[in-house]
Amino acid sequence: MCLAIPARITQIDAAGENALVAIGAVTKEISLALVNDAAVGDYVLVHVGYALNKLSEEEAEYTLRLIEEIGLFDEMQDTAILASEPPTGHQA
Amino acid sequence: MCLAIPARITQIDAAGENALVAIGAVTKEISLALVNDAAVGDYVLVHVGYALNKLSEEEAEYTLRLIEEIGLFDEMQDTAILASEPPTGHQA
Amino acid sequence: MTTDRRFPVRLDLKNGTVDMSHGSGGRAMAQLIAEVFQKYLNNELLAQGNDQALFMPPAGRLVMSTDGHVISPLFFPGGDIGSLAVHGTVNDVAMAGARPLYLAAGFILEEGFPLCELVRIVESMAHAANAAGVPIVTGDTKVVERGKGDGVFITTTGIGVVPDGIAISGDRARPGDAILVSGSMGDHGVAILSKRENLSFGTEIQSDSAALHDLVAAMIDVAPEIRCLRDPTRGGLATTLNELAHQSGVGMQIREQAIPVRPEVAAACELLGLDPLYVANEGKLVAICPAERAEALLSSMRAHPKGTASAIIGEVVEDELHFVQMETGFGGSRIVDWLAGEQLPRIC
Amino acid sequence: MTTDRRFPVRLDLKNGTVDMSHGSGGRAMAQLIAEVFQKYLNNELLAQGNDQALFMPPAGRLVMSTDGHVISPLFFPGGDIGSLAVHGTVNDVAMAGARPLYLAAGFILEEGFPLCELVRIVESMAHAANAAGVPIVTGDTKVVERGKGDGVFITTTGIGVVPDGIAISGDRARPGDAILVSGSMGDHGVAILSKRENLSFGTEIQSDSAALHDLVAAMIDVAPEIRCLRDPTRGGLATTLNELAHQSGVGMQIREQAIPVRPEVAAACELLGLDPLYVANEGKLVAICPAERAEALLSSMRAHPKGTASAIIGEVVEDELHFVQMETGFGGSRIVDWLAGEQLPRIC
Amino acid sequence: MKYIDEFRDPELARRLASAIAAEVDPSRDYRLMEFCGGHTHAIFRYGVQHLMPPNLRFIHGPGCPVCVLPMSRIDHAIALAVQHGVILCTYGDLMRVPASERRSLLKTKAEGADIRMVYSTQDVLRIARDNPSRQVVFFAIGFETTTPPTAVAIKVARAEGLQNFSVFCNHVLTPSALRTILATAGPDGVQLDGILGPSHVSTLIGSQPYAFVPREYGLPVVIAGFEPLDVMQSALMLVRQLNSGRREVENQYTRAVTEEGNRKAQALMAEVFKTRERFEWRGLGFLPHSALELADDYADLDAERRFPVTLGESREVKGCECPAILRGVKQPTDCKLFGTVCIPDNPMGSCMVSSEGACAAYWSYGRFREAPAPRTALS
Amino acid sequence: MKYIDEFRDPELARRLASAIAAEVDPSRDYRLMEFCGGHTHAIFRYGVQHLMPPNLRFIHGPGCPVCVLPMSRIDHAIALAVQHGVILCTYGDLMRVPASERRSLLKTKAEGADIRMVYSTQDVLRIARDNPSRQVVFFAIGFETTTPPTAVAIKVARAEGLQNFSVFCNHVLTPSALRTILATAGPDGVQLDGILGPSHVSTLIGSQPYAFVPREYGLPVVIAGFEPLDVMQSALMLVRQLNSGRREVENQYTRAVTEEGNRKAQALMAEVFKTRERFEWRGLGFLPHSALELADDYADLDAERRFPVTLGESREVKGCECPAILRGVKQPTDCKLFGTVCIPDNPMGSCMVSSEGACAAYWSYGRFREAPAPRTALS
Ligand code: SF4
Ligand code: SF4
Ligand SMILES: [Mg+2]
Ligand SMILES: [Mg+2]
Ligand SMILES: [Mg+2]
Ligand SMILES: [Mg+2]
Ligand SMILES: [Mg+2]
Ligand SMILES: [Mg+2]
Ligand SMILES: [Mg+2]
Ligand SMILES: [Mg+2]
Ligand SMILES: [Mg+2]
Ligand SMILES: [Mg+2]
Repeated sequence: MCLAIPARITQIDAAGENALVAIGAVTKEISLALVNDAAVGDYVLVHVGYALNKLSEEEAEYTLRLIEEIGLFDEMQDTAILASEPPTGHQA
Repeated sequence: MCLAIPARITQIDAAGENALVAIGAVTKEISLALVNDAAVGDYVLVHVGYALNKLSEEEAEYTLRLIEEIGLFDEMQDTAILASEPPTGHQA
Repeated sequence: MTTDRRFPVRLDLKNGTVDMSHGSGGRAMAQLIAEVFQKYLNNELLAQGNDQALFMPPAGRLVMSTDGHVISPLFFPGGDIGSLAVHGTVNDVAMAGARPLYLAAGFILEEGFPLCELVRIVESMAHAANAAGVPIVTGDTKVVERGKGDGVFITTTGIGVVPDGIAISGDRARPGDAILVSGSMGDHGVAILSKRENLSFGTEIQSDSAALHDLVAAMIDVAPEIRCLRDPTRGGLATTLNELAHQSGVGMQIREQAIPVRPEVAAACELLGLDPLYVANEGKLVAICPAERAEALLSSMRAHPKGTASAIIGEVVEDELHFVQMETGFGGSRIVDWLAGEQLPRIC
Repeated sequence: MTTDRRFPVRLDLKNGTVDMSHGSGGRAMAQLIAEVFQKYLNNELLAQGNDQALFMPPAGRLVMSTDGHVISPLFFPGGDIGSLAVHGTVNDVAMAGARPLYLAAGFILEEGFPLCELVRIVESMAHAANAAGVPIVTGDTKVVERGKGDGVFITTTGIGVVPDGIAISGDRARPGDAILVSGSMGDHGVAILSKRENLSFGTEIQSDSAALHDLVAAMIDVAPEIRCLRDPTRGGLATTLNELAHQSGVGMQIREQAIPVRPEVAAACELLGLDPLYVANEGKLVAICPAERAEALLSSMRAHPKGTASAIIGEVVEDELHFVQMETGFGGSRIVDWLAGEQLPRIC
Repeated sequence: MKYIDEFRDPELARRLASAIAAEVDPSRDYRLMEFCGGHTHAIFRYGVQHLMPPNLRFIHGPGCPVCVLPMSRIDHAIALAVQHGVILCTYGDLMRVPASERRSLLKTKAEGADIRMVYSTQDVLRIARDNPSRQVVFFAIGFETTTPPTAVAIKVARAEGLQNFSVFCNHVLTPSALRTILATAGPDGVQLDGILGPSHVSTLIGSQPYAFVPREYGLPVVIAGFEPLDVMQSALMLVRQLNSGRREVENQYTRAVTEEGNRKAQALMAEVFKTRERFEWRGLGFLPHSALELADDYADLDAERRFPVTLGESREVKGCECPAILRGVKQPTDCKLFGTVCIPDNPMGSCMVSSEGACAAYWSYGRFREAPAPRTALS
Repeated sequence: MKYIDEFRDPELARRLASAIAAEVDPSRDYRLMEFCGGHTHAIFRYGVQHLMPPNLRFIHGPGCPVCVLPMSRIDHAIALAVQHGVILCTYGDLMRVPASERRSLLKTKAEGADIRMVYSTQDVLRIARDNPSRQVVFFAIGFETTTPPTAVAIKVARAEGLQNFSVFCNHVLTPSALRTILATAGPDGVQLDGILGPSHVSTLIGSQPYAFVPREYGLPVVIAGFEPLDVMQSALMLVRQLNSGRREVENQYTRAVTEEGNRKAQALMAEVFKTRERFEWRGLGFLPHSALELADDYADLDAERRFPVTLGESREVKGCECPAILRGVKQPTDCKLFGTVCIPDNPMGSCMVSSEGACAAYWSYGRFREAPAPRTALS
């Protein structure tokens, strides 16, 4: 029910109301009625034909780095240093 | 469009509105709204689900006798006597 | 009943209805097949459980024929879409003089169709197939949304083997040949019409729906020279004769008074303004054979329970225009044309 | 064009529509058959013009299979209901290891269906049948009232001959056997979905609809020991494996990462919340063969243009519960159940 | 079937044929117009013309309600179904009648309009009761035979308070058409020696309305039943009138027709309908007082008022000779379209639609006249 | 697919699994409620539980909108479709949910009601525009994720003046359900050590609304994405909070969730909806201020007001343990109907319908736990 997936905006119509988004090689027309300032190239979370929110690429990368480092940390056993810094604007 | 066929009334409903008629071994429910005094046993002309008129059996027999006699007349060449008398109430 | 581990809950065959999942390819469809189709149609080849049936055919030429069945109403006096779907294809196979071997059946079900009616239909198919000795060896089920179908459509395909020495085809009629029918015309169509909502009338007439392969076997036994066989279904006798006349490049001359028509059928046709020659049959055949074999053939047909009212109704003539002409019962003469337009929709 | 004396006026194939008279059995139906079906499907057996086709089969065991086609939309990327109706049945015949010989086709047309679309479909069938070398030798046409059908339904039935020494059946899988697929999963279903009004999305994905009998011929050449073949259509790979597991009384163990899925198909499935393992294919097959022949079989499949992306995806295991289990790409393990409910209505 | 089979007896037909052959004056023509399509149908189906001497010729009249309905009325009915989305109910005969732009009710239905064939006006009432949220329009057509059943339905609908029932009225009056035929007969029109008068129409209106024919036009009339022996006997009666110089209204169909007709039905029609100022007939043009519409008291059930439609100009098919055929001045074979583009499967004019239409009857039953005589291989 | 595939990486999963295994305190339990069905689905589909140490157990929460909808609301929707003949539009998940008397929307559709699956509220608007003579009702359901699209449709319908569009509103509020779970947790209820907080709901409402959880109930919360690595990382974050004695709201799903959420969508919801006094949740009973209805300004678009219905008493299936499962106090296998009469093809309760329901996920993906370990013939 709450299925939503990340998609990249490839086109925005003149009125700024609808966008074409790409999920891999698949494209879909969605409504931008729920988001502000979406721009071509942005990633948004798509749910039942609407962009719910913009997706932060920096945060996504940061999360992945964290996970990778957890692994490294794990493998290095006792090393407690986290190399990754949270992106600016990282929020709770 | 003006297809109508002779059928014998076999049943009349309590209200006298509808009848079951028989055409040979086939039965059909029809409306009696257009005829007066129809009784079980009467022949009626059935058209688009309605009895249009009662059919005179006497007249029918008379017509057939006439035709038969025409033939006889023809075969007897010059005999001009018609044996059949019109039924009482023969009209037009 | 053994329980199938795949289906913890049995189908509700009393109150249940078909839904889209029964055509999904998934568990629900497998269950419908197991608890309805395989249960009633039950035979060795169907039990192979594959998407195809495998068998060793007898030696000889084969024929293959297919017919969709979309009749309305589904249940009618003298049969239902299930028995009709068996007879209709068995007959088309038999009309080559063939012995029918196997049937395949494809079902297109409408969402919401009551399972109890489906069971009645499949049971009836099973009964008809058993009676004919022609098992339904493979099948398919599709479901369409409500309003995209009409309860159930059944397409059956049959194969059969043609005995050596038999050459029956619609293009083999020759001037001088005799034209025979195996019984009264129009019973099926009139039985269907009697149940149509807007036309309904009372009659004892039953559809003549029947498998004719045994009659055909008896006929070719006596008269292997038979030239043409065809079952006068949609379009009736009139259209079938026109088809054969066209195919063989001949004309036909028939006698109205020789054509068997039941009085009830004649009466119903009067009531509805129809001509019995155009009304469908599902258990009758037209045969054309050399004139000198006509009487022998007629006797063999009359001796068979499905041909007791057989008659010689006319002869093949030369006619460049391929007209079917009829001496009317009244003493006149007229053309008997192909059926024009639709006389009776959804009769088979 | 020669004119047929029966039909003074040619059908209006550009602007005309199907009406009830085209299923009446009369002149209008004869004309539709002549000017559409016979014209495009044109072959010697069909030209016999009878209600059945007569032929001499090659020696050997035969298979027979039937499938109704009710797909919506009728035209889709990579095919249409016409080509699908040919491929669908050719494949079911081929899945016995058989060489398909002939097809029969039953059409159920909806009143009002544009004749120009019917012509497109019949042309496409003719093209697919010619390409496959499997002629449509007999047929049938019915017409149903508007709102009782959905444009056109096509039921095809095929027969084929099984080479000596081949024994392929869904009940022959044995623990230890290898499980192969002939290419990427889900292309057909995703192509159909992309054209559904409420779901439409943009994609280059085409239906994989194709006749696989030549691939099968190449496969049995190399590995006549193949145990099972099945085309994972409705219900997808997941359901087909469950069917085979049930039929053979075994379990299966597959590896998600070994199963070919195109990135576009994966993306569309994410968008719609679907699992590609349940999405239909119309030009792929699942094969099960003894483990020691798996690599040879795989090579032969990959060498064939319709099997370039073939893969070994798992093995048959002993399992009293007949579960299909999968090692997920993520590293976990889960059951792969039969399709429940209807994932994608009217996909074939 | 009683009172049907007897009137199709071949032996009696032979006798009647001999009598007619014996009685006709070989030096003159007997050009008899059978007014009704019912007669036309019987003549062709049973091969009656075949049994007549060469100088007795049946001329097909305008008495086919489907044939005389102008195209504009079919266009109007289509507009009702399409523009208002009503359930349009009609007798099956109308489905294939050509409308403008190669349309028909059948095609309109195939395209999705809700058009239903009914057998009886009682079916229409049932449909209206079963579909309270839909408007149901009865496309009423026919002569006086078919008019009273429409009147009954209208009265029932009123009594039941059926809000969703209305009638698109196309009932026409037989005597008016007959008068027009006769008024235009003569050197430029059809040449007639006598009239086979309407059969079932007369059961309703009686024989009296034809009195003007001998009186004003000096032609004999015999009201004739629809069975083939009826037609033959009536022909003989006309021959005898003509031979003896009588010019009267005679009644062959006495088993069903009286002088005054069905008074109950007449009263019903008078209550429910009123005469239109004028109405168009295919072939005959706009005829005054020749058709019915709903009486003022029932005007709310008039579909023409309830559902206004936008109509283009109706255009008859070029080359169709229906108008001349309906006036009796041409035969189907005089039409270039007959059997070339116009056949019952592809009718270009209304006369090729109804089995009572001259063109359809001629095509379906009569083409043997064009065929070479059959040669049997044995004979 | 970017930002999807990366979060399903098996190598990273292995690393996370090792880290969790290394960090859990073997002497205690980690009973983590994954609030959302999206989490449940991921856990089963990817086999996440498999990768956890035995003392870390996921407990399925009530965060499946289909699961928590009480039967009476499905009955109500069916009544709308049947009693008013409307076009009822709904998301596909709802079609098979059991209603009273073994009915469902699917069966009702099969019986002829006009019930249509839609992918988006934009489809509903299109259907309404395309069918001006029909009433179109959107059966709206969902948590805060799915609510804003309904709000947009309502505003568009108002702006366009669509007279035939209305909404049967069943949107519910996540924090209210969470509060109820926690209020009843403890010795008699579910025993929990931490919460995997909603994923996409939180993109809308932000992380702030969960502050009451640590504050009032002393439990840690980690807002967790729906990909399997998200779930695993969040589990690790909860383990760490628990091990270190912290009780905070943390956000694992930072790529989509901020503290304040989507202000634009929140404003829209606030304009179009108002909070209901109370609303029934399956399993949780009537919860105060737990659901939305249309605000007074939009009350004319409220299908409940526009189309009054007659409803019988709704009766849950006897034996169905959905309520207890939704509260986290029972597992699917505790239900006697599980896998006997209740399977996804024949769901007896809502938890067997949605692929996010615990019973459905457990049946479809998890039955291997019941199967004997597979023995391959080769190994
Ligand atoms: S043949 Fe056709 S076109 Fe010619 S007059 Fe008759 S109906 Fe009209
Ligand atoms: S298994 Fe079925 S009946 Fe039992 S709790 Fe789950 S949904 Fe309810
Ligand atoms: Mg056939
Ligand atoms: Mg047949
Ligand atoms: Mg046949
Ligand atoms: Mg199949
Ligand atoms: Mg239907
Ligand atoms: Mg098949
Ligand atoms: Mg197939
Ligand atoms: Mg298959
Ligand atoms: Mg056929
Ligand atoms: Mg349709």
